[in-house]
Amino acid sequence: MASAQLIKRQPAPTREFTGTITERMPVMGDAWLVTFTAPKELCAAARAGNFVNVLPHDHDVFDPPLRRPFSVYSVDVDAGLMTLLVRPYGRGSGWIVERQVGSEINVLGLLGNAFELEPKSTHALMVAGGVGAAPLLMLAREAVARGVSVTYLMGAHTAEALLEASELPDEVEYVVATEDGSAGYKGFVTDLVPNYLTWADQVFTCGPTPMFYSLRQVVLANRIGTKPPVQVSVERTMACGVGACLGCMVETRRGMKPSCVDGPVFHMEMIRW
Amino acid sequence: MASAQLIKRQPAPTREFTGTITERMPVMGDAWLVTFTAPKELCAAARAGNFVNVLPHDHDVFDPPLRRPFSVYSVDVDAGLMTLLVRPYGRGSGWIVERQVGSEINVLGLLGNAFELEPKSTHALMVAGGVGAAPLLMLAREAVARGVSVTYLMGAHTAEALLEASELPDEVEYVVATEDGSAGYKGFVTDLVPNYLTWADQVFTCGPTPMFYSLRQVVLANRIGTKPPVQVSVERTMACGVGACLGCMVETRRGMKPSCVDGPVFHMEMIRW
Amino acid sequence: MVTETTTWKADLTVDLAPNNPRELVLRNPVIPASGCFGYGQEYAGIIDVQALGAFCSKGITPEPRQGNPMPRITESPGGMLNAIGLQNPGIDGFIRKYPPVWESWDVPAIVNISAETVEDFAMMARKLDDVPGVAALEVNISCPNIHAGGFCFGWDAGMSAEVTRAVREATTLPIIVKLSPGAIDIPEIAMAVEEAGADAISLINTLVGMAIDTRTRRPKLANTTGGLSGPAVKPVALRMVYQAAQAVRIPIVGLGGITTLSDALEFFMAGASAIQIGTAVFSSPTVLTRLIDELGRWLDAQGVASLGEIVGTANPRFRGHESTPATASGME
Amino acid sequence: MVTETTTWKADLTVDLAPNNPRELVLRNPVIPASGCFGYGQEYAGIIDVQALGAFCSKGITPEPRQGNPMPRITESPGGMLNAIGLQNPGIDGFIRKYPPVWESWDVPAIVNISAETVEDFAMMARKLDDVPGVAALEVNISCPNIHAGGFCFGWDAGMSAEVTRAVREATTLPIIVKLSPGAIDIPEIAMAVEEAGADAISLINTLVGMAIDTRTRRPKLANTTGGLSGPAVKPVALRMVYQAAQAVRIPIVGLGGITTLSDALEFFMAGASAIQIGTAVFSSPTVLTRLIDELGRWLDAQGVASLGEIVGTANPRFRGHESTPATASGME
Ligand SMILES: Cc1cc2nc3c(=O)[nH]c(=O)nc-3n(C[C@H](O)[C@H](O)[C@H](O)COP(=O)(O)OP(=O)(O)OC[C@H]3O[C@@H](n4cnc5c(N)ncnc54)[C@H](O)[C@@H]3O)c2cc1C
Ligand SMILES: Cc1cc2nc3c(=O)[nH]c(=O)nc-3n(C[C@H](O)[C@H](O)[C@H](O)COP(=O)(O)OP(=O)(O)OC[C@H]3O[C@@H](n4cnc5c(N)ncnc54)[C@H](O)[C@@H]3O)c2cc1C
Ligand SMILES: Cc1cc2nc3c(=O)[nH]c(=O)nc-3n(C[C@H](O)[C@H](O)[C@H](O)COP(=O)(O)O)c2cc1C
Ligand SMILES: Cc1cc2nc3c(=O)[nH]c(=O)nc-3n(C[C@H](O)[C@H](O)[C@H](O)COP(=O)(O)O)c2cc1C
Ligand code: FES
Ligand code: FES
Repeated sequence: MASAQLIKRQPAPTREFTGTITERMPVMGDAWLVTFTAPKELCAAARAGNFVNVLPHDHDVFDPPLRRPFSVYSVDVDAGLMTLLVRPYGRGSGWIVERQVGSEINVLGLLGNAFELEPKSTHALMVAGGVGAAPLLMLAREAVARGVSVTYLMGAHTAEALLEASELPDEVEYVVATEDGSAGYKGFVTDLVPNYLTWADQVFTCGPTPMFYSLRQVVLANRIGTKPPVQVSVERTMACGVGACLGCMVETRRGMKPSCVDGPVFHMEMIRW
Repeated sequence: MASAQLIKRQPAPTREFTGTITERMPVMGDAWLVTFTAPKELCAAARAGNFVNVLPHDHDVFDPPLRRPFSVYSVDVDAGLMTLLVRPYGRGSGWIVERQVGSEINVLGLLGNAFELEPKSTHALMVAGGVGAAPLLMLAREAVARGVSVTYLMGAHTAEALLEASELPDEVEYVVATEDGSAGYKGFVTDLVPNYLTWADQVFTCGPTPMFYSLRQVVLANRIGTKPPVQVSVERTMACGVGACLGCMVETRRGMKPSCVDGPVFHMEMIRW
Repeated sequence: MVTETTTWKADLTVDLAPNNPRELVLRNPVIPASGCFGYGQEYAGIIDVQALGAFCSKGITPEPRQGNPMPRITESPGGMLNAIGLQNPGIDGFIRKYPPVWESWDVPAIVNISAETVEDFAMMARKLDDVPGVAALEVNISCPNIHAGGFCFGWDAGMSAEVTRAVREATTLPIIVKLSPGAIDIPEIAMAVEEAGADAISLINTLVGMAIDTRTRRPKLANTTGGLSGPAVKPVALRMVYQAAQAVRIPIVGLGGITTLSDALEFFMAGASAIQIGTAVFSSPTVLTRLIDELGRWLDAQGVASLGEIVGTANPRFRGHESTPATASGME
Repeated sequence: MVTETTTWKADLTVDLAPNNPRELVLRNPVIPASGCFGYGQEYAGIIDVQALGAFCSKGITPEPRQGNPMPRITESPGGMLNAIGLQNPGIDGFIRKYPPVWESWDVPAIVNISAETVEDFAMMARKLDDVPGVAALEVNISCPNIHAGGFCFGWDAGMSAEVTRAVREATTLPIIVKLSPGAIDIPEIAMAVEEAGADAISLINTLVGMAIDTRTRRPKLANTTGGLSGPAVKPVALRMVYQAAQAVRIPIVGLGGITTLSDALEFFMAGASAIQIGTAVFSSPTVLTRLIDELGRWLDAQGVASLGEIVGTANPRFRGHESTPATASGME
């Protein structure tokens, strides 16, 4: 049974490269879409769920030392451009969103595995929270391209923090929830999930850890047997990003696994919560 | 005899303040004139030789930790603006010249003593090397305002690294030397000094340490007795800037003295070379 | 970065010498560290020194010292190295020059003392015992013991206790013994000085480091090695404070790299009753008053009535709030 | 940051085991540090691993280890803290899994071993003695000796020598003994392991530190304390390498915060014959090949024919080039 496995990393090249920022666009309230030049081979190989590690300091400054992981939000293969969705949170993301167009950033990627859309799947449910919208946006585009019908649920505290509907393919059914009721359903996005569990062949999610917990409750309480299976993209502090430091582990039914190589995407069942 | 004393720090306020950069102007080849907002009381109190210590990192970054000292280049008291002449050299100055207009910098100043133009002086010789031009430019303006005739000698490796004559008051006789002969005398600025030693009542200098040594040789070999007296602004790595850490000492005939309080300006005779 | 004076409800006061009749009550727990605040006057024109919890003087020695040749300081990633060499006027010159000024200040002055023999430590303590303007002593045991071949007092529990006992017998002033991070077993040293009569301990002093100028191929410091301080050492300092807080009941003054409110809170939660700020004062003198302000407002926001309530909260084996006196046997 | 392959004239080769028939000749002095390069394969797709001087494996233990609970890493100013807990497949699983891969690689693989008893160190050395694909051992004595109440082997000269001697007797492989920065007297430890038969020493391992999450009021690492590494520790590491280079004649592998060419040169000038790069590999994997490149070009630019000529040049009492064997009595 697929969900008892780890999700294999697709053969994707990993390079350390310097990209030049070509565009900065404010989105989702306080977040930014940061676009930079990237090797075409990487853009072409990128799959939804893959991430890159960005060096959050200038070359002659030693702080903060560790790279920050960001999911690939979108790529333009022909132009050789990669876009990340970055919400300024602390020292690293704050530095990144302050980089102006024309400045360079050092990037390590592609890293990690990708969401697995099973060949026989025809209905895909995506549940996004905050910047978790990034990998799922890319997944929605992949799914639509494969003729899969997609429902994209997104939750935020208020309307302006939501992903713009225009970012998603027209084919996608976009349903939103806000805690303050300023848009769509008033409450948590996970409240909407039960309505779609019979409809969906697969569920994909990415968002803050608390969201995972409630999603898991809702799914276990409402689905039939182990259907639909759920794939989650998890967050861990990382150092190397390539499985060398063993710092970003997720405790799975197969033991401690580095989320930078055997993740960030895991079958929900595989994770010891 | 004055030159056997330390030069007292004039009563100038010291504040830690955040200035907003209002202008960046490229000068002297690779250097920049950086102008920022500053408390008017400080602009009004600033004298030639005084310096400020600039914090060379963002508030949530810990490297590089130590402030960098920069001589006051000019002030606009009415507008509450202070200007520094910054040559990108390493980590600190490099960071400072990259700050864009509108960004904030944290400044500690006024610090240090000032050049002392004796009341009876009518002829002042200034010998500038590189960014040493900064405090001497301010001194030239003070001197001219007091009706003192000023000869300003400046040396650089090539023409474009020289201070623009237009920066100096018209009354100043500006004589330049370049190592490559691309402007003025071909050779070291110190070669020009002997011609002015009988003319000048006082000599003021600021520049790289090697320049001090040759200037000292030239002066000792060519002046009559102890006339004219020479005041030099020296450079030391600093931590506190206020005489608290005892890290920036200059060995004087009165013992080890902090150059941030009893300097940066010293009578040449007072320094044990 | 200029602090606007705000008010808060939380109680920030701390007594660093609860077992000493002469006590050492601070109106707040923020203290500039020795060697980073001169003798107080240097910063009097920049911040309100009397708003501080207390301040530590530069290290004072039995005789006047010219200090080390230059260069004395250099920068390192996230920190700095210093080899000042304890330049100071000596105990007698010091007593003539500074305490008279401090006497009129409404803030406790802590005198940091360094010596190379136990006798000299005691001699200085005796001379300072009843000097008006001196509130307490900080005993810097991170110095070489010339009778032990330059082996540092603070690396050995026996020698650390010996110095503490001698100073204790020489003065009734509150004594803060400042530990060296060079020691292998911090809890052992901490317990030894507690039993020897220290009213409080402070830690850490600098780590020994060096830097080389690759252009000249010579050490950057004339003294070759120097003391490493600043944010870079914070994790080591915090770990040692955490360990010491599991070993002794006397108040602990934590220091080492503290720059932000979050840094300060880490030390309080590890078990420090007060903190010292060294290198960060160079980066930003106003950090001192700003931290007091931010701390008061943070406690109010958390609904915590007094600072003491958060001390040791991240340290399960914190002994600071125990009522029975600590003994070596009292340790597991 | 991508290195363009350039050529240089200077000789970068170094032998880390000149007194050992099995020798350890590196084509250049740049080695990724243990725990920061996995088992080599992790970086094989990113940089040319066979262009390196050598590489160190993750620390291997007698039995398989799951490692510590999460979180295992956190960031600190200019550095990082780690408490991985030596997660590894154990000596037998390791021997089955990795050396066979390395055998086909044209780069020396150094196996880092950790144990809690002298016997276990010897046992692992014996098992590795003739495993194809294994070029040398790095003995990590920064681990607790369970027969000494968790006191770290590397803090005591006697215990350090004991481990070294046992490993020496168990294998003819080149042995690099990796010293702990927790020791008070580095020269004493260095001389002890040299006399006990170490072919080379490497230093430093991590300093013990910690960090607290002020929101949860709990240590950021599940293990409470962790090892501090990165640029922050460089001055301490450089000082210890400088001291060790005045004490022993065997080659020294310097590490601790090395990130730039200038950092690397500081260690060579202090007396290191080779360097290891740990945390900086996380920041930039290409730093490894870039440093080799920059070093070669720097030596050419300086007109220096071989790396050896700059080793120890900033260290007046550097003993590495002495011809007579070192003895404790040989020290002043
Ligand atoms: C696989 C993966 C993909 C990611 N994709 C994205 C993305 O597409 N867009 C995006 O904006 N971010 C993404 N992140 C998160 C990102 O890597 C950083 O963790 C985040 O930007 C915060 O880093 P910082 O340097 O700003 O904060 P830091 O300065 O590192 O953190 C400040 C403090 O907050 C804590 N902290 C850090 N991150 C969080 C958090 N997420 N929640 C709660 N506390 C935290 C830290 O422990 C620290 O104490 C991803 C993370 C992973 C592992
Ligand atoms: C009183 C005073 C006034 C000053 N006024 C000015 C001014 O008006 N304009 C200006 O541009 N600078 C001025 N400086 C110099 C300035 O403070 C910095 O030292 C300079 O900008 C280099 O700092 P950095 O951070 O860029 O280099 P760092 O990164 O600090 O230095 C890089 C390396 O170069 C070495 N180094 C640093 N400075 C020098 C130097 N000057 N010569 C040789 N090696 C050096 C350091 O030791 C280090 O190894 C003044 C200094 C003093 C003490
Ligand atoms: C320039 C300088 C001078 C110092 N002088 C002394 C001293 O005289 N006595 C002492 O006990 N500690 C001295 N210290 C150590 C500090 O008091 C403090 O213990 C150390 O710097 C760690 O704190 P920090 O990281 O906040 O600076 C000095 C530190 C610096 C940076
Ligand atoms: C994540 C991580 C894991 C480590 N694991 C080991 C180990 O297994 N064995 C060992 O001897 N050292 C280990 N170290 C220490 C490093 O090898 C090195 O001694 C230390 O990090 C200092 O070098 P650096 O500052 O370049 O990282 C580890 C360090 C890190 C950061
Ligand atoms: S980040 Fe190093 S193993 Fe995942
Ligand atoms: S910089 Fe501290 S005394 Fe001058």
